[in-house]
Amino acid sequence: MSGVWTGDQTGEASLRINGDVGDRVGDFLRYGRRIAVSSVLVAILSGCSLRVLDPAGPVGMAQRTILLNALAIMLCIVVPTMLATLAFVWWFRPGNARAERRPDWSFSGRIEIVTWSVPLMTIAFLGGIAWIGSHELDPANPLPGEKKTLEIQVVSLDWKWLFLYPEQKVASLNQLVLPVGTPVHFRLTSASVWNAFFVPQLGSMIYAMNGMATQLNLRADREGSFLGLSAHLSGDGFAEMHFETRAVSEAAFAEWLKGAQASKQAIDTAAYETLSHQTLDNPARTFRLADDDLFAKIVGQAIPPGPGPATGQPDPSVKPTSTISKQGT
Amino acid sequence: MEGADVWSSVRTYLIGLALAAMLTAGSFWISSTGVIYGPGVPVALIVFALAQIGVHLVFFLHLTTAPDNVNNAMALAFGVLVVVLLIGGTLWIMMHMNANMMPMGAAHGPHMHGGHP
Amino acid sequence: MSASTVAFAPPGPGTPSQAHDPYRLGRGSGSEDESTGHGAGGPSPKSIVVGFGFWIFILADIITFSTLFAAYGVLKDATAGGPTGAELFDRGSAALETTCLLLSSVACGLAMVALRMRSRFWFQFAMLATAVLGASFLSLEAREFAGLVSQGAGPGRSAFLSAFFTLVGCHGVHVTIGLLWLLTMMAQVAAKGFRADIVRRTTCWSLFWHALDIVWVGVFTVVYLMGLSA
Amino acid sequence: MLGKLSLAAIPLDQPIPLAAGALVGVVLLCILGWIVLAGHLPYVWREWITSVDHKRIGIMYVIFALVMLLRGFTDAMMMRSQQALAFDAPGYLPPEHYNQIFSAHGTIMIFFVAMPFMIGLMNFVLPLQLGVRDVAFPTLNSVSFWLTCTGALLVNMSLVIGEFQRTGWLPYPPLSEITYSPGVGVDYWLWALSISGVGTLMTGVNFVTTILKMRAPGMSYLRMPMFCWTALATNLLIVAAFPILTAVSAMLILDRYLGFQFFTDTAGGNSMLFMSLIWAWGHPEVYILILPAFGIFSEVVSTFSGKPLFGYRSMVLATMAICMLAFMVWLHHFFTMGAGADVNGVFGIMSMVIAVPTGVKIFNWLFTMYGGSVRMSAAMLWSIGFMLTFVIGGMTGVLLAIPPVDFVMHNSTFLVAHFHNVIIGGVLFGAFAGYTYWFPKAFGFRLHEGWGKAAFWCWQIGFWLAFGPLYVTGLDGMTRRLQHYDVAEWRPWLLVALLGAITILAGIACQVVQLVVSIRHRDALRDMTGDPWDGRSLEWSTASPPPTFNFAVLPDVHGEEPYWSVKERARGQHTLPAAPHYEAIEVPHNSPTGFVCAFFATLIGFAMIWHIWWMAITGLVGAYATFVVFAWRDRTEDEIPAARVAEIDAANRRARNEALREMEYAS
Ligand code: HEA
Ligand code: HEA
Ligand code: CUA
Ligand SMILES: [Cu+2]
Repeated sequence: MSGVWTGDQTGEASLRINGDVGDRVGDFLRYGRRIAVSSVLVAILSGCSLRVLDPAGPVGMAQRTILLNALAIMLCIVVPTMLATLAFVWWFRPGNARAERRPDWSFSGRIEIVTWSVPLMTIAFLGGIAWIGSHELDPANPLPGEKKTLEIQVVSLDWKWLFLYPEQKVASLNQLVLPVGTPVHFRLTSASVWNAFFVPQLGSMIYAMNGMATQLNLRADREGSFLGLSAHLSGDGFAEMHFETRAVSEAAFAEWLKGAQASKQAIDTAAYETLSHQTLDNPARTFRLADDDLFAKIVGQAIPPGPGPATGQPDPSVKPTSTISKQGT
Repeated sequence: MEGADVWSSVRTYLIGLALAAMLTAGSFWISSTGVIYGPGVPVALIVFALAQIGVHLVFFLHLTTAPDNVNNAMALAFGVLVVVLLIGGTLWIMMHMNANMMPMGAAHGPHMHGGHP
Repeated sequence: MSASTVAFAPPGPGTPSQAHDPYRLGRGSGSEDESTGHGAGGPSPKSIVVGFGFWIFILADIITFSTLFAAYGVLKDATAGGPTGAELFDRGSAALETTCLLLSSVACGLAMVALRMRSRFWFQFAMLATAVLGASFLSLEAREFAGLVSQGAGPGRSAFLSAFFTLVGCHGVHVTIGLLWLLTMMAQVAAKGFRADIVRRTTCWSLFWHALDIVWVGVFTVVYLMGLSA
Repeated sequence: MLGKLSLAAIPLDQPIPLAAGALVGVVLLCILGWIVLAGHLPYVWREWITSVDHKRIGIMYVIFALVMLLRGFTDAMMMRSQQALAFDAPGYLPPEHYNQIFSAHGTIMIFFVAMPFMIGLMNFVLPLQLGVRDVAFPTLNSVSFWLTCTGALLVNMSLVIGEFQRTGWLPYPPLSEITYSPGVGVDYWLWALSISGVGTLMTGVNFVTTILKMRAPGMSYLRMPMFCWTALATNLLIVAAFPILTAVSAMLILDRYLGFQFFTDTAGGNSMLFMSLIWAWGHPEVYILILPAFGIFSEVVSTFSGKPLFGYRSMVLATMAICMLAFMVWLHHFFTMGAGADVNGVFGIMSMVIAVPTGVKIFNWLFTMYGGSVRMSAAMLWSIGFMLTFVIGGMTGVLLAIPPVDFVMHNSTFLVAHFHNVIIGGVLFGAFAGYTYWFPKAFGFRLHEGWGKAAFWCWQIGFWLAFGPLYVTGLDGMTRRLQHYDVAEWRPWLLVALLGAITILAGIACQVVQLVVSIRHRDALRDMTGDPWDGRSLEWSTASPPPTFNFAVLPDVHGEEPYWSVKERARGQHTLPAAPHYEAIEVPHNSPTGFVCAFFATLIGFAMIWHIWWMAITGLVGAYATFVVFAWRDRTEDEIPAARVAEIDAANRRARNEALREMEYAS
């Protein structure tokens, strides 16, 4: 089979081959090429828009940089290692008369020094990055910013997220609204089991745990709607633990606050206790925050933890399925 | 087994008993008097406990005289390493965790260390 | 495969003898198919192998205990408003328990001396003494536990008490198993005498018993004495 | 009378697990029926179930692992198809079922596939490589195996009686506490793992003792084959790590059964403690899986390159370094819990340090090939595939070990891709390499090479198709364990991943065909000499399959590659060494102890899960009685007379002599 590649100006390549077998092969190759090109394009395009690689704030940005740096450094060793593997296998194949065989060669002090020191040096460097990075990017570190830090308290419930804005006296269910450019300090806890609070485009995640309060500092530097979710399995409704994060202008944020403060629904201990039952499909809602100490009470367990599955079966301990009520607006 | 052998074995156990009894009594005594500087008591207790464990290993478990005791001692060293890493690591990690997120047992209200008051 | 390097190249399809295929299903009997290795020279004699294996097992057991110690260390102040160690523990009973165990360890050592002397009488006597001392330890501990539970300081009261009961109770369970094993060995020696495998097993048991004493040193230091002086 | 057990426990409303369970049951019954009807029962009982021969126990472990692989793979296919369907839709698996599936998949794959596979290979190979007749405690070995079976049986029972846990493969409290998981699922996990964990611990004790105390005369530490070293490290890890698992499981059991407060987050309980302790076992566990694979690759690469292992002492050092470091990194599984910068930093750096000894190993395998004559058999293909795949998985592991990076990658599908990358590309490829490499030793005939290579390519390509996309979705913020999702960008990648899993299925099909074809053509694939690959260590110096006693006389070891030097000498002198002087050999009597123990353990486990207290007590008493009966036996050994030994060895010597002569004709 003989064929010649001819590329034309438009970048369309065609293959001239003798006979119809060749034609069919040519068709196949042309089609395959188009698929390949388009899938590479898709990959590159989506590569640019992958959430973790497309951060909207300083924390995520720093993490992306560290990730890409570390990846590049390690690829410098890993790729040559892979190439050397292929090269050695190929060159030292039994049939290669030109390969020099040394069937008894099993030690070289110099090579041993290299095999230990190359990864050691890489790790020394990466380790430095890791040490500095974990201090600089510790979730508890406050972020700089001209604007005053916004306090938000986060409670993960079965299976929804509750965001309390204690200073603004509002609360929001399954929707996190942030003003752009303002550093935000989160305190997180859980009403029952663990969850992990995560907005990929803002950076760091952190666990939310019952009876404890963790901290996280983030900042959104551009407007937009970002995916937020739980990264830690929390039971049957876990897949529902996603929320919209909206980073909005100051003005829009003030507007939103005003709307929420005027909300008919208020949240206090009693309302919270109702919320702490297991429910699915909770649309975003806003409340007035009627109890300043709500978060402290939840963390200090002055309010009992969420009750878990209320089972409707004759023998609850055999195969409990939560009787999950759908919560409407 | 010869009579002398028997006696020397028995004597080993008796010496062990005497040493262990002394160390135990010492521990109990230290923890109950005010002679030792209060915060130093746990340190003294740990030293006594380690000494007593040594006595038991030597006089009761015959670590030093057992056949093939190099292997036994190596295995023991590995075990001790793991025990130290496990207990030390867990305490260290959990101390930081608790400090950072307020143990739930605390009677007083929430307080947090780290960046924010 | 290049023939030049292969010394024992497979002869290719031949007529394999069935006798060469011991894994063939339905082949006749043969207790000869089981094997152990105690050839002379290389491998250690059985007594050393068994002792060493048991020593490794004891190290594993000590790691179990160290996990419980770690949990106790983390939870010792998590009293959830309930009683603390200083309020609950009794130095006198801890001292008594310690004495029982220490003496039983010595009695156990003497039993091993009797074992080496092949003296049945002294062996059984020392073992019995060990058993009595061990049993007294257990009854003291049971009394202490019952007292705590009746005061409302049971294991469910607080994480501290959970950790306490588990750590000390786990040691108690080990002592119980040790006692059961001890009695079994007494019965075996009575029935069969000092046969090699029985001697090996009894030696293992003594290692176990002494190791429990070492764990107890940790328990009375960390739990009782530190708890009381805290 | 029956505790919590009632008819309601049978999931009549869930056809999928019921059908799956029924299928397994029917298959088991058919096999059992065939064995009984064909009159094989006495044989199977005498020669396998009660066997205490390390070779047979090893083979049973591997068969067991392969069967469990099929169960784990079924789960994997269900997850991949669910995620392919469940974009903006519920898919076909409701969450309470989906959550059971990934939990069961992880549990089965780690505990009942990867570990038994490696333990099986170690069982079979270790005594042969060490030049001895069996492991240190043959009967205990059988107990270990059967206890592992008990664990697997309980996990599979949960398909049809009750449910399995829905908390992920590790039962994190408070989700796994009785309040949030009132079902029996978590109890199944706890008892199954506690029981099989005891078995594994016994294996660890057994093998450490075997390696340290039972070696052929002259085999000093630095003459042991690499696989023995990695096995030593693995078993030290088992001995040190499994007690931790047992202890945390016990604490969770106490919480769930007796209202203790270890991890409840109320009354002072602390769920973070569980996380810390379970990973203090969990991280060493992953090196328990990978280290034996490293040993297998060392043997395979050296054999098929026709060279001694390069940098042997470096390799020993690296292995032992990994063994120690394994206990210093466990916090990297919960960087995002908020321990603070110092703690995160220290554990992050310690995690990365493991890349150094691992890298040393990779480079030394490279130089083992350098200057050799690299024969591309199927076993070697798996090894090369490993070297190309594992470095990527290791690299993503190091990425995850950088705390700030883990803050955005933790529990994402990127993590899922990382660990499948090291587990499939490392552990499974290693297991398959070992399976191909030692199969002829176990059965006397080789596996079909062509089908083996086809399986390799399907696995290699299928792996990248299945898990490459998960790296991408992980970077796109997708977390693991999602029963459904409504992010359109993830969909195409998950479809590709399904395609990958199907490709892997093709690989598995190739392996099944390979096995069938090889058995049918076993005469053509027969290996008479016991040395089909031109091997270098002692297992190749005895017949295939090896006689009961492994070696007619214990080999005398004079160097690092004892068999290779013997072979060289035979080549030089054109004859085998003179026949040795044979002596009678003592072998242990086979014993049903293991099987009986496992029976009582199953009883105890099942009874505890369902709160049937009388049954649990019966089981305990039975187990104790077994111990006493075992201890009371008078005759524990049989003798094989010297004449019989000579006769068996003569056959092997004849075959080898023929091979030698044939080779001389050829040259
Ligand atoms: C040893 C470990 C192991 C192995 C081998 C695998 C193999 C595979 N796993 Fe893995 N997986 C885990 C360990 C493993 N997994 C763990 C621990 C988890 C976490 C669970 C949790 O979240 O809690 C997980 C979770 C997990 C998820 C859940 C992701 C999520 O959280 O959303 C998915 C999804 O698709 C998945 C897919 C697969 C697939 C497609 C394979 C397949 O590529 C591989 C399947 C192939 C086989 C099983 C081989 C079968 C081979 C044979 C039968 C050989 C026959 C041969 C002869 C007869 C000679 N796995
Ligand atoms: C066999 C199993 C196996 C192996 C070998 C590894 C190996 C490694 N793993 Fe992995 N890991 C798992 C199985 C395994 N892992 C599993 C199952 C989980 C998830 C459990 C769960 O949550 O359910 C996990 C999770 C996991 C996490 C937690 C992530 C999270 O939950 O957020 C981390 C983080 O540090 C990590 C790191 C590493 C590192 C640094 C290595 C290193 O050992 C890798 C070293 C190897 C190399 C680096 C490649 C070769 C080296 C060179 C070519 C030299 C040059 C290279 C450099 C200098 C970089 N692993
Ligand atoms: Cu989104 Cu359900
Ligand atoms: Cu790890």
